[in-house]
Amino acid sequence: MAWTREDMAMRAAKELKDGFYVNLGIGIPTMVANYIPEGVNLILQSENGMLGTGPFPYEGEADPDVINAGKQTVTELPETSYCSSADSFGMIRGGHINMAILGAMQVAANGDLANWMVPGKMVKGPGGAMDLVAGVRRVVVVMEHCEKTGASKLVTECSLPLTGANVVDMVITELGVFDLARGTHAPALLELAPGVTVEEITAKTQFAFTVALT
Amino acid sequence: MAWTREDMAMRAAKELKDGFYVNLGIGIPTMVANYIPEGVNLILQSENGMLGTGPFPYEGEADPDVINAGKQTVTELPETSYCSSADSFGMIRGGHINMAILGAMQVAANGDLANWMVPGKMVKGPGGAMDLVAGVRRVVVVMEHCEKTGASKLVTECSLPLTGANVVDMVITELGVFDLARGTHAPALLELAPGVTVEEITAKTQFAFTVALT
Amino acid sequence: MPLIRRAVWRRDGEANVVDKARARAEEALDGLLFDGMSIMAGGFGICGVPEHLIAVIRDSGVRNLTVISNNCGVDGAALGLLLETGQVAKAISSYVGENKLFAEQYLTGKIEIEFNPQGTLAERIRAGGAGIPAFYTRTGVGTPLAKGKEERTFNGERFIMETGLVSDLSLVKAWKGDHEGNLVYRKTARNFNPMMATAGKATVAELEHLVETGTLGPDNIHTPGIFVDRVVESHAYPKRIEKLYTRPRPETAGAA
Amino acid sequence: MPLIRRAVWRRDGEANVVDKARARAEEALDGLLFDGMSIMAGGFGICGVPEHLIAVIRDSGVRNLTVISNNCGVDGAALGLLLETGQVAKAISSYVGENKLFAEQYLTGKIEIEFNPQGTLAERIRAGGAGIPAFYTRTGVGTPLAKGKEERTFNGERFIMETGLVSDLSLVKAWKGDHEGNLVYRKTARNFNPMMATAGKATVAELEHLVETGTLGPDNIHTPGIFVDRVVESHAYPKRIEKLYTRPRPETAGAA
Repeated sequence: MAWTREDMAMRAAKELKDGFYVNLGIGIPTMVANYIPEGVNLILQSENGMLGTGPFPYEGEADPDVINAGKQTVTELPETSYCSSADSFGMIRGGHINMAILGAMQVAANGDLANWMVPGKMVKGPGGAMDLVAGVRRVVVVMEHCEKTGASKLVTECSLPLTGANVVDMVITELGVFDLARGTHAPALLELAPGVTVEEITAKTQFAFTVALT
Repeated sequence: MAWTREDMAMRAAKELKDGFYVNLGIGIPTMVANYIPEGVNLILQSENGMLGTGPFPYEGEADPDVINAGKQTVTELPETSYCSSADSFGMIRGGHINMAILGAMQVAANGDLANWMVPGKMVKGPGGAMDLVAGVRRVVVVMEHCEKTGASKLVTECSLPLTGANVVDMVITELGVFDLARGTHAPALLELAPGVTVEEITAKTQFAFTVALT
Repeated sequence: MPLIRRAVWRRDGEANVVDKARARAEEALDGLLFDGMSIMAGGFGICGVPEHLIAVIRDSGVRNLTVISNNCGVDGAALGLLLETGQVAKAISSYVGENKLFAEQYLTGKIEIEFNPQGTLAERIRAGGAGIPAFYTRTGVGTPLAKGKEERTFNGERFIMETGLVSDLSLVKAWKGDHEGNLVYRKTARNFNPMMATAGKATVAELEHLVETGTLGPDNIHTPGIFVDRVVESHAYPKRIEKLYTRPRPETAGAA
Repeated sequence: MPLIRRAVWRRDGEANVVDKARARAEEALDGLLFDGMSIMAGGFGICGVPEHLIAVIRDSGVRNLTVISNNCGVDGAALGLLLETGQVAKAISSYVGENKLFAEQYLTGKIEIEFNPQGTLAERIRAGGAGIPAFYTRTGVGTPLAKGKEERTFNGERFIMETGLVSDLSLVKAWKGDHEGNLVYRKTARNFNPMMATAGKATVAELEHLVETGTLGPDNIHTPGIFVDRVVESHAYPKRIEKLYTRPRPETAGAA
């Protein structure tokens, strides 16, 4: 009854506005591109130096020199331009990207985000995530509500090393949507997935929140 | 008997080495390009964003979009590339230019240089001169030895606002050549123009110097 | 400003083009001007200057401007236009040597000038556009332009801190631009334009040629459209030359 | 290194070309390698990596290297080659997710990693090449990567100070290059290469195509020759793909 991965991507896509420049992370965020609403015209940025990222190539047409930040082969569009990593992160750090949609391991009530390492276990490095959460004007997280262990990923305080402090505007999980407002007010529950109750989402959410269903 | 302007340019040109990237200032420094020694292959930079500056165009062939830092029309060469002002000064500040040859109003014994303003009288602004003297590996000044009033321009201490502190490697005037070594040792007189005596140049030079004629 | 862009992902490369292009310079600046604003304008001397956009600013009568530009043009051209009308309160520039009116207004206290070394000015603008609030440079250390600036030593060498610069409006001049706002500059007319395009809260580009999106070559674009809000093609480009230098053609037109 | 360049002014555009090109990758690195040196290598994943030059470094046996690169390649390719041989003592990188050996050597303490956010790494390298010893960024504020770094407030916002990076040797991969060392990159293979070219005490470029000087187009050059000491054309480029993603061609090949 909770949202599927496709549903989550579709819900995130509703956050996109006409004229946006958008950076999409790996996983569900990448799928958001498949659900851009009609009438919303936007341009996708890949932080490895591509502005105007197109869809995956047709079979047999992949160009090894045209990849996105997830290292997946993609394609060029008429408006595409390439730039160096320094120029690309100038766009990001300088606040020129309207929205980033990305995954997370933990999100805290105050808008803190953790997604780059699990001490002693997983070392991948921050990649471009720290730059994105620090520089992009609006940051939307799309992730599973709980870990496989059942522990909530929406926490009072992140136990994992931070990617950014007070950076998350919104969290979308399979159970619902929270407005975090970068910690400027307490988390607010905006939406519930079909069949999910406030009781259920409260039980699976570590942080306290207000209910502001619309 | 002292050097002509052409002689001074010719003398400065002897400082150029094979493989150098060189920035030439306005006036006599520009003329240095006419006296590059045989076997010395170099590339001229104009700080407004041109690497590989060619000679003045033939009559009737000037391109308003191809100018040097003195705003004179110039020409392109096969190896020419254009860049932004930020990238151009990245070359300069980053130490990638081997030599700058420029004019000055005053040069002090410690390698200080003044050439951008006379308080209350002349306001032109620093242009690229401060960046050049701060960033270029070797700075050669070519200028008249004295002002029209007769006052020496080779001074104990600059009375005019500085362009750079401890930045001048060598000074060439119509009377001779001094090694300043950016103030790491006392000024040393290296050469005299034909017919000029140590007495004459001493009389016209405010700072003290050692004589190291070669 | 309305931001109108293209759909890029779903439509298999066949995007529904919407347009940053405006028909006239006045339209391109519509709603963007106000008294007391800061304006960056590209150009080196009179090369690569958004002259038609500057003329619109003159005609608008907007006042008390802070202009950020390497030069302030020359008498009667480029930003010189705004000096004549007394619209400029302050200039951040590196060089005013070819502008008598500028020097005169400065010496009589009618205009404030903040002199920046040319490379520092370029880097401050780049920093502003790239979200860098401050950086250190060796340029200007020990000079009057270091006055009031923090000095700091790295690896035994002295540096001063300079801050990033942004503008309320950046005006740039490009050779070619497309409907998405991708820009290409021509030769030394590039100069300050690329950085200024990134540092404006709004950025408007004056083009010699408006071209179809997709024709500029994705590896050759100097300013990506993300930095540009509107473009306008300006006709009538009999470009002027500030200092014409030539040499006689050799008698025997040999290898050259 | 011998620096051999062209005469440009006296000869009416007919320059006596001398050449930065070397015939083999070994020659291009001759005399430039030593134990304990720092090496920057361009590339994002296995895209835009100077792979032939890296193979020369592996074969040279030079040890105790500090490598500066966004990734360390993948197992068995790119900088992964130098991990296998234990030549790397330290890496400054943003991401090692696709390299098991790297992660393993890190977790067992065989290799030191300094993690940088990707944009901070890119900017540190640009700063190093542009003579900027330090700058401030909001990236990483409040995270473990801010530890030990100076924090400072500008306009009420928190920033941390990051320093410029240079290398003893920068290896870059370009699509085309000429005999003066002017370089053009292709599509997303550009990535870190342009900044690294500026930040090497010596810079060597591996080219897919060595072209005649004067054919690249002066407005289209990404890395001017001033930053490049030697170039070498490397043949045999069956480029690999790290993550091949495709979609089926539509049944009816319509407007796409």
